[in-house]
Amino acid sequence: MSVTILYFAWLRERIGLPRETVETSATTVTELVEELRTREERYALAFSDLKAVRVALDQELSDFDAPLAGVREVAFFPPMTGG
Amino acid sequence: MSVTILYFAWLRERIGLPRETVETSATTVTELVEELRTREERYALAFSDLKAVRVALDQELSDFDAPLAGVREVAFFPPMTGG
Amino acid sequence: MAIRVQAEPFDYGAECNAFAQRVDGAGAVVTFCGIVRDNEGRLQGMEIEHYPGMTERALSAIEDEARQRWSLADALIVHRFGPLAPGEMIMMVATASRHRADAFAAAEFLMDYLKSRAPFWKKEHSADGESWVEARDVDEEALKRW
Amino acid sequence: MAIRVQAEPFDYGAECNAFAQRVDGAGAVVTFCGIVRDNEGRLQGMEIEHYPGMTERALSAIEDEARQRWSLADALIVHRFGPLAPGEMIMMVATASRHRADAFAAAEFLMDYLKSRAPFWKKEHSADGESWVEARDVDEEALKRW
Repeated sequence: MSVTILYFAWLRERIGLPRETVETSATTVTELVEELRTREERYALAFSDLKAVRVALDQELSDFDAPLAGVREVAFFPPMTGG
Repeated sequence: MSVTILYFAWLRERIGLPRETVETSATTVTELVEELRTREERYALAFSDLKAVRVALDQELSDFDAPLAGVREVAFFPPMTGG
Repeated sequence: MAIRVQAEPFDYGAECNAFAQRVDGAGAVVTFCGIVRDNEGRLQGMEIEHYPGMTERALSAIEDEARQRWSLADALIVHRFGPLAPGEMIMMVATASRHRADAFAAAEFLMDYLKSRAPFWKKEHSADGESWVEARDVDEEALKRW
Repeated sequence: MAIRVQAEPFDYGAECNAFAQRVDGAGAVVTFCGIVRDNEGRLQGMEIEHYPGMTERALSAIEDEARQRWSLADALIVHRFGPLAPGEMIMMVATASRHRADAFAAAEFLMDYLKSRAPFWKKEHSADGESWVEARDVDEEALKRW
């Protein structure tokens, strides 16, 4: 399936782009991250410590073990610092 | 001794004046209130329920059993409703 | 730190901006503003009586206590007395701190103490006549948490 | 109820006055304003990144939750993104209620959730270079009390 992936803050900087569309057979966020990690060094680096990464599925905060079925937009970013 | 007494809010209205100076031999606030009560009906009425009355001595909140020695200004008023 | 007890109206927004500007190293500003409620149109007006001299002393003591308990860059209390119309602003407090938790706690503390320990009394005027606002148990209770 | 996510500066005082005026039946207004600290002159500026679309959804959800928990006459959240200079205002919240305890609790709740659950990220620019502001454990801890 085709998924749009968004990156924010230092994840965006390390990976070098704000968004991309990927074809994936991953069924969970964790599987998607594994796929990305194997693509290039910059992905492996960005996802080296998942405790520092948050994920949103279709603009809702979610978990790494959440299923990807039906999801169109996945966003990765560091813990939020609003306010 | 001579003491200035101030009344606020409904105590002022019931007694009919905002301040007066009295000569008293009372040694505590309670004794002063007893003296006032015996003066006139309007005082007895104003001081009929002391749970509804607060007292300040020289502009500091105080208690009815506090000593009056050295005090120049006694104020009686209902519970405060600022804010 | 400033305390103002005045008959004149004040401009809440202008006070907020001036306060925030002079504490810009602080990061967090909290303000509270109390407004005369019209009680669905029944209230015609309000009169606030106070005890000149003691009022300023009580407010200063409350502010000193807040500064001892929390790390505050600044604090402001403005309280009106005299006649007020429905919709008019009665009073405001503002606090500034590096941390929002301190600014919030101090503002709520100032309000709780000001409500029950500063010598102000409110009288309401409505179509039914005049009546002194009674102190609420919940306001006295609120002091116990500090 | 209003939520605004914008690059443009906002006038905190004007927002406070407009908010207080449209809720005058409420009686109690609480506002919070966050200001860019200059860290003793070391900070040159800040850049706030956000996630358009999700930001508005997250703030709406936070506001809905506050309205369910407390009796609010109105609430306002304004949050900037993009470049900000030291001393500039980053964001504000305002709450209005008949009772000050509700207005205070709701404002603090909005701030706690907005801080850790709305998709904003701050980058600081100083003489030493650039760095992303790290989330603080104390902010995550603050959520547990609600």
